[in-house]
Amino acid sequence: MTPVQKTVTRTVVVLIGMFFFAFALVPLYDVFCRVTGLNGKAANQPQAMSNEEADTSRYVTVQFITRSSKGLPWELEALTRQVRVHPGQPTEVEFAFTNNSDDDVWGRAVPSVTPSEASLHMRKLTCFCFQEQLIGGGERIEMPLVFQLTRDLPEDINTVTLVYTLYPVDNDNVSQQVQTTSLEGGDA
Amino acid sequence: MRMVLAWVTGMGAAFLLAPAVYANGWNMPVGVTEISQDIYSLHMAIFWICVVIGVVVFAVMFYSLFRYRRSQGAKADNFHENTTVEVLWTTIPLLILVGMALPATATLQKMYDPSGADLDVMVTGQQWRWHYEYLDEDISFTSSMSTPGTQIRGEEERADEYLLDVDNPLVLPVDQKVRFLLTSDDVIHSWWVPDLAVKQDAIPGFVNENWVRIEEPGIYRGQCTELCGKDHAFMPVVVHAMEQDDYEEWLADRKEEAEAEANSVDREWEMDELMERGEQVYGSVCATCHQDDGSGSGEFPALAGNEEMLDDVDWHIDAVVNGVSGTPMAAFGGNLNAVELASVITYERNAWDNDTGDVVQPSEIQELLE
Amino acid sequence: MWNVIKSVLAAFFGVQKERRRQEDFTHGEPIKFIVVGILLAIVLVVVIAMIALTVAG
Amino acid sequence: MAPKLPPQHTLEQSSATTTAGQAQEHDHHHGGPTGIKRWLLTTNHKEIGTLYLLFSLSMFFIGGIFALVVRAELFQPGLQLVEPEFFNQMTTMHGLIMVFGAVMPAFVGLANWMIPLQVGAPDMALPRLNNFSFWLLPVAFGLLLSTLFMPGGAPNFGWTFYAPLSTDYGPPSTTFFIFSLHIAGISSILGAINIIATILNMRAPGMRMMDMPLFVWTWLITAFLLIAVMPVLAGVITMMLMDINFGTSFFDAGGGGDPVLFQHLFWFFGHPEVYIMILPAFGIVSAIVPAFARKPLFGYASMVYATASIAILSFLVWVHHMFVVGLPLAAELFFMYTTMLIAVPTGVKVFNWVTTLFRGSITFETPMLFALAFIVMFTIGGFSGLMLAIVPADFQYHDTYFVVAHFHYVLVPGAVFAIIAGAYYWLPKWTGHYPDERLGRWHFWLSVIGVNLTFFPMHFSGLAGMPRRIPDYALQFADFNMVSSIGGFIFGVSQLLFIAVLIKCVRGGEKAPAKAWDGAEDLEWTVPSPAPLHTFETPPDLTSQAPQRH
Repeated sequence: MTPVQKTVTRTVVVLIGMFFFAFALVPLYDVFCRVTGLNGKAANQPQAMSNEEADTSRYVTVQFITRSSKGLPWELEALTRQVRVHPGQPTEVEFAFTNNSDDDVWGRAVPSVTPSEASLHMRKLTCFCFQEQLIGGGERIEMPLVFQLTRDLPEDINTVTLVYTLYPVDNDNVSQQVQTTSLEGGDA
Repeated sequence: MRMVLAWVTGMGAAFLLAPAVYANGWNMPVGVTEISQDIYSLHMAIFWICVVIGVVVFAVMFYSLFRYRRSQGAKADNFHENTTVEVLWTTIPLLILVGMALPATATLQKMYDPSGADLDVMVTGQQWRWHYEYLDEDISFTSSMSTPGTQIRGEEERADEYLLDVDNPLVLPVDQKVRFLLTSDDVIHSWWVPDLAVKQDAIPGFVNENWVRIEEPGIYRGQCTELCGKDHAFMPVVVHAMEQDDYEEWLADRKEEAEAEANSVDREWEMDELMERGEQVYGSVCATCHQDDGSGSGEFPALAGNEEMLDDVDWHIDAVVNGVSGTPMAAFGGNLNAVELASVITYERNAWDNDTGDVVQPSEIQELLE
Repeated sequence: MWNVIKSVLAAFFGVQKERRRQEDFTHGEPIKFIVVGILLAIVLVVVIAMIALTVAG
Repeated sequence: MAPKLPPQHTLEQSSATTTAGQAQEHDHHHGGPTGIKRWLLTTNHKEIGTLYLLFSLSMFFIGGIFALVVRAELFQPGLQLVEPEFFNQMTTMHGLIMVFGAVMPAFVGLANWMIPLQVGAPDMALPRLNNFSFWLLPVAFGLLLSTLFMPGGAPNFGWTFYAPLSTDYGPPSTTFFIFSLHIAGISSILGAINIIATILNMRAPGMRMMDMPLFVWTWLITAFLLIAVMPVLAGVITMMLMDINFGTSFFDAGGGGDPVLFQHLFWFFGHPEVYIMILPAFGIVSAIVPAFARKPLFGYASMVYATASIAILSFLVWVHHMFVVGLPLAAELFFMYTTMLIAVPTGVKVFNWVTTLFRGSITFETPMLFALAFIVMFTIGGFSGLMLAIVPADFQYHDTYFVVAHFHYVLVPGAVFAIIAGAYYWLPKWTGHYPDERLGRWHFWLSVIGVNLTFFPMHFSGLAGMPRRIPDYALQFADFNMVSSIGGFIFGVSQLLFIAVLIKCVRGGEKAPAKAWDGAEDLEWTVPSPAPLHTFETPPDLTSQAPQRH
């Protein structure tokens, strides 16, 4: 190899590396967000309850906000608008999904936590937000959220807001999901 | 020579003008919150540091240009290195930077104060209006620009608040910590009021937090600052800050109105009433896309003479309440109440020679919403 | 090795005595300078990140 | 950073072998095609350089016309000339064309012309690739401009094309826009590979890295930046393409994606891109200032170090474009500190130029005028950049005209003035004639007045609260905007003088000797003016010479 060829080969290797690095950044960013709580991204997997005693010395207010989106004829309602909890204490709240249309429709609720630092300390044991849901035409379903704020929640945080935004799920994507989620999703 | 003189006069004029400019209110507003005042001081401090550095550097530069002209017989020296000078001009800027970073850090820490708020307001950006929801008060409304198209097209004289006025301003109490939760229904918007020094992106699917404690009653105006499509220039923010008593009075009125409207859902509405209310709602919510005369624009279909809509009342109601997927048409079921929805649908079915004669009653819509 | 680190630090700072620089460019192996440079860049990032995290509490 | 130093003997060997290879090709070339075919198929670095420069000049005017449409609409409040949709297309196309079509190709053109001459090489290392990478550009920008005539119009989401405005809400032409950016990106990448290969392998025997002119140095570092970030841009727009056409949801919250991720990826490319557009300008100014001060550049080594550290820091500051997206305190602080750090090496450069002037023997020919204006106005842009780095203050400045003023100060009297200065400086070498000094001065003064009238008031309108990218504005911004628009037209029209200077200079004028400027020292001034098609076919031997720069 001539020196020029050597240089070119090396540069091209770096180039290709950088192209794939850009794609690698997508999962890396996701992991980074979940580890640091950046962006208020909440976990998308059920977490184990951490066995710690509730810190009865303080209360934290947890607010629940629900938002609908265009293209999904659903309504989501937090049956409890806000609760006051001790850090460490597992709590269950109910949400009601209503499908206002006559057809069965797939959708999902995407969570966001603010302040974003709190998302690290919000453990969800059960949540409808982990997967797509199917709701029959005109049906109303209640689904629980069981969560726990860990005791190491920073002292100065005394309000945590959890927002769920409904999004339609593309029919094409659903067809592959049907076998896996229709059972739990549909009848939950 | 002439060139150097011109430069010197130019730069001199610029520096002399700077204070005049700032006295004439061309500067960043001082604002009405502690944070905005801190930011203003920070801004002025950095500005003057930059001016001083600029004066020193440019003075040396213009002195050299003037003094060492070849036309005046200057002979070039040959030096090209001096470790002492180089160490100095690396170290001194570093120290100045540390000096700037300290107050900036302190202000920033103050802004990230997570302590509890007295009032929570959810701010939702929508193409091209803002939706406000008082979380603890069960009040929500949409705030759209009220400057008429005739002023924009220059057919009418422009008002003082041209482009900066809305139908429903956000009303906030003074001396209370108000927390904003910001999000968006479509693209990224950014909610900004310069006097409050709050600028925060509203991102679809995510929630951002910010807060303000306004010190003086008044009307504060701002605009969306993130490019959000064609009417980006036309989604102003207006905050009306009131004393606590006035705020509570406003709140009570607002609730009463909402209650009255809620109670009126069950009664039979007259066509005229619905048309009147509908025109109002249409102007504030629908007209940015479908135009005042229902003629539509670009990807937004005309409503005047729209057969799909006029032939099928149920389709029309569904489109307004739940949106039309695959199009920019948003779902208004969550934003507008039954009366507003019924009246705007009635209005659309009868305005601009649509004349279907259809009357959609609020009670029908209410049933649908439940 | 210490000399390499000193030279790279000097380069980070942007100032280096002419005589030292001549030495570096006549005797040093470039790869050493590059590796030390990258390592020191990482150290710089970590230091700033630590400061930011400490200040943010 | 420590530069790579190939041992002396391999260096000589390598340049010997490559020149042999080149010579063969040149023989072939002499009997080659003529007329249009000659320009289409040329592999000569000077001809390709000329093509790049002419392409960039035409893009500069097209992008300039778009800017004037914007300024004309903003002359008064209200909507007079264009609809908001078209206004957004104009701001978007202006940004894209100026960044990717005017500034970057101009620097590549200058590199093509001057780097082989400055390092004593007969041509670029990969002449055929060079031809290919140029001809990709007209294709890319032809495609981009054609979107203006497509249904739904051209891209209208700003040159930063934030998702979801560009993905879910973009016009149908977005796919073509992505494709054209891909092609332009490939062109830049190939150009960068070629430049790196030339600089590393084809220097004249005896020229060490630390002997290279600063234009070569800054371009070497720029080329590395291009290699590192253009693939990231390619990745981002590929993800966009997939989101739009193949149902993925990288940037769509509804499908588990994140619109903010788009901004992180974009600015991870975008911030180094900003330096790609300014580092070669530093190199040009560092050549011109010593030449007209007749004194060696002060602090050559620290200039190289400063360029390298700016390049490294440019990878650590991208978040300063997105301070208001909602980030944790620690992130805001980290990126504020790193951004402020960039002021140090940038300041060092300005101090070095000023000190070069000190006790020189200075004359004020047109290239020097533009270079001096660069130093002053780039520094002003640097100051506003420093102000923007202060996070709390940035909350007020962000996305206002203050930002527009800032980046136009670094890009117009910054990058563009440096390119123009470089053109005036090297025109005698390209054409064999001096550019008309009188016209040049007119061009200079009108440009300086135009630029400052256009962009200085933008600081005020921004501070007073005018957001970016709006076709209509509140009444208190009217005066500033009127001044800006008048300035914009003065600047735009005065660039026609530049065309006049170029045509006049090609056709005739005062004959220039090989060393056209008496203070100019680099290798390009040892070949005749105009530079013959083939230069340095026998590389100049610099081993015996005393080191050039110390």
